[in-house]
Amino acid sequence: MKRLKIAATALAIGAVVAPAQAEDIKIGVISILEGAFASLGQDGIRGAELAVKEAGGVVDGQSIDVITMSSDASPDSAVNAARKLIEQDNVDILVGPLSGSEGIALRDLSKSYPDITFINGSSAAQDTTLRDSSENFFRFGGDGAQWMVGVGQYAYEEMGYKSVAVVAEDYSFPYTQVLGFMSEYCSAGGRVPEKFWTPIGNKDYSSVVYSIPDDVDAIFVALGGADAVNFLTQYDQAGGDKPIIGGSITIDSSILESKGPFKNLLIGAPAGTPTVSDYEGDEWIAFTALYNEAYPDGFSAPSIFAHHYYMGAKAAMLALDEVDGSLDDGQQAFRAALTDLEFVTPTGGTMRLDENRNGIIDNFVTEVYEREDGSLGTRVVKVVRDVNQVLGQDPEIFLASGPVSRDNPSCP
Amino acid sequence: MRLFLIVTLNGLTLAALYFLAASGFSLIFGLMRTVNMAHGALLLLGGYVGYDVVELTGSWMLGIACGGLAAALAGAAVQAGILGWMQGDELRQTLASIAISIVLADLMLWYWGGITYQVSLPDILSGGQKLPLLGVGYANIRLALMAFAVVVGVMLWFLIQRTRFGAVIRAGVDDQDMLRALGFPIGRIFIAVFALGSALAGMAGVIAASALSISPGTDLQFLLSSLVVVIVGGMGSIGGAALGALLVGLAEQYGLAYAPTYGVVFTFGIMVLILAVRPQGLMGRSEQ
Amino acid sequence: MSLITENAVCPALEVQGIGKRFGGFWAVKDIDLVIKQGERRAILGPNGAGKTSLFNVLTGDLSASSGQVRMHGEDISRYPMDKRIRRGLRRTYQHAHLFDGLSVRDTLFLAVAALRGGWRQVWPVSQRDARVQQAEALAELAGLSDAIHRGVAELSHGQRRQLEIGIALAGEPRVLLLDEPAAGLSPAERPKLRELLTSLPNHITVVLIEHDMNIALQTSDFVTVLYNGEWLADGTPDEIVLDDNVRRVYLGGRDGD
Amino acid sequence: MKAGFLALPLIALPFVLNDFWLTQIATRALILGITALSLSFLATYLGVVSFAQITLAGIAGYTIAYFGPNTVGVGIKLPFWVSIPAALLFSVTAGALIGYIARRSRGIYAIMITLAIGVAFFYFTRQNYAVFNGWTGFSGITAPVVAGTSLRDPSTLYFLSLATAAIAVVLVSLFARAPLGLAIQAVRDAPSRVMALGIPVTTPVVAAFAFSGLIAGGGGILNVWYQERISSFSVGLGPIIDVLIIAVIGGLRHPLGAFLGAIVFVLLDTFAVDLIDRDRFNTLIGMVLLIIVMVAPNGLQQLAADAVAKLRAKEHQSGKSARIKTNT
Repeated sequence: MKRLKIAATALAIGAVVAPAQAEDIKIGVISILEGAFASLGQDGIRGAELAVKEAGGVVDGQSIDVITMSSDASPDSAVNAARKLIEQDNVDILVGPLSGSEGIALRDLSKSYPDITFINGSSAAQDTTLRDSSENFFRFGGDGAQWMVGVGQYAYEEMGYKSVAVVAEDYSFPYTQVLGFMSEYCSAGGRVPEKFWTPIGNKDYSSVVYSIPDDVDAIFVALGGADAVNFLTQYDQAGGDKPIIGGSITIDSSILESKGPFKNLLIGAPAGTPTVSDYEGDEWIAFTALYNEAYPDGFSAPSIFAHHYYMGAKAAMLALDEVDGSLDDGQQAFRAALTDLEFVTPTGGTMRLDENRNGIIDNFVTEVYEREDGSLGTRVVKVVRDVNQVLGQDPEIFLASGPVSRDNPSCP
Repeated sequence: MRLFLIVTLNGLTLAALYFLAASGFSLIFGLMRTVNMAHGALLLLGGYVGYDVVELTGSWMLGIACGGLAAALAGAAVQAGILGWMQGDELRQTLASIAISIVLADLMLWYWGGITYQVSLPDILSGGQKLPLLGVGYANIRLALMAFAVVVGVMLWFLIQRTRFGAVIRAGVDDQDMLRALGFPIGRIFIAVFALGSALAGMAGVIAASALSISPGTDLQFLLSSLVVVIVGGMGSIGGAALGALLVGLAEQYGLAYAPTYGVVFTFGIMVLILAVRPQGLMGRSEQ
Repeated sequence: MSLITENAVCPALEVQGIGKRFGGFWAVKDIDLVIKQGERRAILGPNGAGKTSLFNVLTGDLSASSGQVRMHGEDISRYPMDKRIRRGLRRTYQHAHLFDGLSVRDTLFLAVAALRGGWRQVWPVSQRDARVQQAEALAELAGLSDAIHRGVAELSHGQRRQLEIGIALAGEPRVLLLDEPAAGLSPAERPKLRELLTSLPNHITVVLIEHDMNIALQTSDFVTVLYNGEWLADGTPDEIVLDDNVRRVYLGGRDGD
Repeated sequence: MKAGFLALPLIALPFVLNDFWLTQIATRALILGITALSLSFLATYLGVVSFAQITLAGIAGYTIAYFGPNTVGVGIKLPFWVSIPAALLFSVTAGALIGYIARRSRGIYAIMITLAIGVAFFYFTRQNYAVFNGWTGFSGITAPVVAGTSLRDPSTLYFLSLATAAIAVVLVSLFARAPLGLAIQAVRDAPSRVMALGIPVTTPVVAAFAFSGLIAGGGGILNVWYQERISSFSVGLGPIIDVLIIAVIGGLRHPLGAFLGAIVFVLLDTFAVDLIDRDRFNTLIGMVLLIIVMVAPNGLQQLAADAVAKLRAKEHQSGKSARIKTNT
């Protein structure tokens, strides 16, 4: 039906602006719009649309058509969504997906569609670009390990935590986050005696709560959404008083704006993240204003997902502008433009890519504070600019330490 | 040893929550042989409504009542409008209730969004206290869970064993045709029982939202746990549901504490094992 | 291994002290029977006399609470049902659960294949297969030739009883237990059944539970009467009709006509 | 005659459809249909609704992934003429094992024990990294290249799926008429009576599940080539429910019902998002499913068959009813 309507509308308008219509550029956006991640996924879509809106929805006289498609967090559904966008909706550029395993799936898929350009949304698996990278898959953002840079050192040196227990979900994204935290924390001299890998979607963490050793100084929590809420509540109720160190999606605006008494636990907690809701930088304030204006029903500030989908779509718009909207010749010129692109991000740094087409990013160490109205926000305690994917280490040594897993890295 | 005792206590309190969630499922299953796959969705609905009411009025009890009422109305509508028309066709009912749960979940996502909700507790239940003996802090709400489970269990037992309505239900579990032949308005009885089972689910939803939290996906988790609890325990038996809840709650907590990697697999492994040996569940009566 | 000498010495069925208890209630108590090879024996008794329970214990549908069963001299008391069946013991069921989704021929084929082997075959059998031929012969024997391709669900009540007998005759039955084969049959169907019973080959021993006195007395050589789960009387049909005990409890004082 | 009527358009499809319609709709429907057929086979002939068919398909799929080329560095590479039989062997063996475990379960209990097996397998694949590579699973799986053509080629994969589907349908109808197939149906109708024939009930049940494992395994192999990946998500609750939906809306009474259900499901799954505002497509999917369940108790296949029969009856009767009208 909708297709018919679009066709009818196109025909009607066609008489007036026919040339522009004929050469529409289509951008497909894949995000999770169902299930537990739905509200995060919606914010991702907002980010991508915002970048297009910002450019007026037009590049060099060609209108930009954004087509969204939902996945359900599974790699299979992300691949199906991408295939439909490419083969049925004829998109030229894909932005997405949201989660790590989906990202690896689309990276693999991109090799079957050399004429389409894939730009990562917010998925942050390390291997998406580090190992087996694909010529037409770009990530204008970091991976989960990059997102933790600065926190390990801060926790050891500034906060004085000598030993930390880890509570994290049992899959690849938290593994990567733990790697980012530990590689810095362990080399600073800290120890991680115990790691608790819990199944995603776990409801009742009480037995984990009581298993946390008494002699650690803090708990590093890399849980997302409802899992973080459940763990923190139960830890609080059990009278737990160890300080918390947060993963990137443990402390995000989507969590801070959830309802419930557990939030007091988070006040003062440091975390690593590429996205800070209350960042005072001029670019971020302007970005937030733009976001709030466009989406009054969105979060009070863009989430990590809106931010990253925005950067992906923004890169596409800028590169399109550079090549005057031309995607001829298998998008070669467009991709060259993407590869050489440098732009100022909403966080004030300069986004550019490394040789694997992975972003060199700004990362923040933040802490949670209570606003005057009682709501929670995060503020920046440290900015680390120009974080690359090997975390500043020698690439060969970094690669040799192997892919992330439950036991890699380790410093008990 | 201390950890073992605490984990056991955790298992018991979780079992209490699972029992609350599964009791309504068991009731409906027991009388009508309806596998209500929308049970989780009704539970989530109750939780959301309960949250809104508590936020609006500040009364936790009112939140529980309204959560139960909302789920009861929805449940009655589902039985009267859809499932009742295919009574006796278990597979079709299963499928229809899956469809209903897909629609309900999507509509709830639309209305309440994807964020996580926690119901604020009344003062008496919030916070925790030092357990004597074990010397650790323990959440009041979790201790209260066990009391709720006992109260609900006893009330259900009384309803089923000691009231006229219960006698009708018991007769129906054994022989629906006989009940129909005796001239009972079986359609209306089914709607009433469905509403009652849904009300239990809705109230459990508010309690789950208070003790843990609710978000999209909670519906599936509680549906799965209720299925395991009821099937392992034996259908239509309140005692069976209690036993099943104990097994599942303890298995889950021991798994989480001592074998985190394969803990979840154990729960379902236990279910497979029990059903392989006793196809009708632990307390269920053989159908042959 | 000569069947004839064996049979000459041993009765077809020798039942000693058989009993079946449900809780505190004895459905069958302390029954002794000796049934000769090739005999036609009727077992009579009012409802609740324990006739079907006796069959259930003999075939292994239920385990005996006491006593012993020998068939052609072999103690089969502890054999599972399928082993007794392979030894040649067959029965029909009063309230038959037949395979409603299969045809008459497929049902009989399966009965033949179960005994002759080959039911595990995973590809279809040819029309000329010996077991198919045998199934068709059984259908003819049971008077179901016309209905052979019909689904079991479509059969009339009488045809279902005939199919029961057809199933029981598959393989090489030596002892046939028939549980009220005439129950529920229309008057028109009864003579056909009687004909079928009398046409059974002589080497098959037949034990018959029957309510219809006419069929029972006309098709049997010898009659045993049970009452309340216990033995009441034995005798030829003529003796039984005149037996005072039997007349009192079973015929209810009504004169045999 | 009837088969040719059906086969010709199916063979012509690759020459008519673009790659999207051919692969994403037609091939995907065939593959899902094959897996759903393994479910409707059990439901029709054994009378057991199994939620473990995705598990069986997944076992075959994981075998192909583990013993084939992949990009995750887990597994041993074997030639496809070894890995394909191995995949089918594993799915058949797993089917037999599930059948043995569930041999005494009927009705709702059979649903539950198979559901428990399916969910346990799902969590196991998610947690186990040594064999199943956990959450992420296997990606970058490429289909074998035979005579210079990749089996993943759109029309090659389509014809392969079509052939597999046809073989599966033929196998089901042959097996249903075989002695063991008859024994399976006999168990469905009256298990105790099967024992009274001297046939142990366990064997037909185990055989039925093993056979369903063969069909599901075929679907699982094709699926892993089609998706070029497999992970814990591929054997989760979502796909389990999907296959059940397909089998039931298609109708359990005829092998072709599974494929009819698969076409409807794939169209709905792919285009619901276009029909309705992009946010609420799950409501639409749920509603359509509900309506199908309500108006077509025996599935779409039966609905279509009834409609044809009614149409014919109407043609017959139109003359009669006209006469009756003049009488009144």
